[in-house]
Amino acid sequence: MIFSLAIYGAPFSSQSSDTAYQFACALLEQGHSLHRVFFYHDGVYNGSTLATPPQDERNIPASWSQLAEQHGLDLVICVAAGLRRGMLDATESDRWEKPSHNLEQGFTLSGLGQLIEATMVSDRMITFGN
Amino acid sequence: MILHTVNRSPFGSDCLQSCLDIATIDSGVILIEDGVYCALANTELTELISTALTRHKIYVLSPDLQARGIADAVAEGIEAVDYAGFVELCTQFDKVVSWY
Amino acid sequence: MTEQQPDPKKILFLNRRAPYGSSLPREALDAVLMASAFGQEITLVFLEDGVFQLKKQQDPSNIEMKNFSKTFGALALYGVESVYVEQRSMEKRGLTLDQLLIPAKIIQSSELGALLEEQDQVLSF
Amino acid sequence: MLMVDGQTIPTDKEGYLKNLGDWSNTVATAIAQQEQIILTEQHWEIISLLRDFYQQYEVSPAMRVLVKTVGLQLGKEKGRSIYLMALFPESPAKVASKIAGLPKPANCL
Repeated sequence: MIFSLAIYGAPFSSQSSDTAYQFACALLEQGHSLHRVFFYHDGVYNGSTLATPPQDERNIPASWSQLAEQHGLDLVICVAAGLRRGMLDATESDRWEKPSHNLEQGFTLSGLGQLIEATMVSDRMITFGN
Repeated sequence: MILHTVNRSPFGSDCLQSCLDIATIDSGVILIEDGVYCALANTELTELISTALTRHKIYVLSPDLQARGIADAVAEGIEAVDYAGFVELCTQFDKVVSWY
Repeated sequence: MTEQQPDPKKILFLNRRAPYGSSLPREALDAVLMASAFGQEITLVFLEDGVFQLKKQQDPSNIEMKNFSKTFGALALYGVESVYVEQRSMEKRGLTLDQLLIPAKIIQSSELGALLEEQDQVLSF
Repeated sequence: MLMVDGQTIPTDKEGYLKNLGDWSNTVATAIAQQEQIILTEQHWEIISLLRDFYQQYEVSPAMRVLVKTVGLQLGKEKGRSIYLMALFPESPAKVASKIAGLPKPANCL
């Protein structure tokens, strides 16, 4: 079955990205396919490569990144929601003449159309709100 | 048939109530995150839950129960599942609606 | 730009938050406009504090925010005509249909269950 | 960046105004020039329609909606994407919004 997930909570602030991550691992383990994980609202912070939790805590952006690498996942951060909140890749940083960028490997910035497309093509769209 | 997810405690949010008001008979409800407090036995919700159980299957995410120290205080009739069980439920119902 | 999709899906947007205090309502509306650009069959439902999103006379200029409530007026142009407000949510908050920005249909929570069941997907905000 | 009447008007790298308040007819003409468009009466009626749309709805219309609105307000002959394409080549909703001094329409994939 084809799943997509939408995540609206910021990591370390609400549990929603933790739940979504565990859910993603479980569905992949069962052999389902994960079409896309779409990060919207405060969920965009899941893509910050600058997240620096203490060594004895989970690093959610890094976990997503590893999972994406293992399974070739499409982790999409809504570009409009991301730019507002300071989530930039090199291209956007250059475009808006900002001093730096902070997108974790494995994530891409893209339009809200990716949420709608995922909703259309997936058998199940699961929202993890905060 | 819909599987509803509820992630808020019933003691400060309308999520559970709204979800139950709307859910058609035989649809499922899974309590996750702070929503697991809805599953507590011997609270002011006992009647609401027992009525709901006559219309719906209610599930609760066990890692979230365990984390909150209430794994042994779950109302009768509510079934605990792990993440794998949560995924399976999502496949058994036609779609998933989130209440948060 | 967008291409017409051959097989439109029925997508329902469930709006439960009041405007301004959270950005979810505004982001939900952006998603609705996007879904319309994809030619999907869209239904909007306003429930609980979500009904406040449609209140007339919103003016957030003194809190320096955009008045996104004006965008609701464009929904018909975007082909979104199926708009519902839940009856008890309205009643509890002392709201009547004539206080709303756009024409909306009143729906009972018992009918809302059936409406949700008819959809291909439900996105909650 | 644009030079208009000896004044610099800041734009982003795609040519959209950074401060929407900087817009004037002269600024519009300068933006159009950068897009290699010479504004005619037909252009101006679309620009003014777009500005009214934004004023009323606080959003720049996506292409489909622009076509529909033009059709409703300026007649069926003009409410066709081919007509708008001829005036504002490649991506009418984007190009016309840029010249009209509006934010980039968000509804682009």
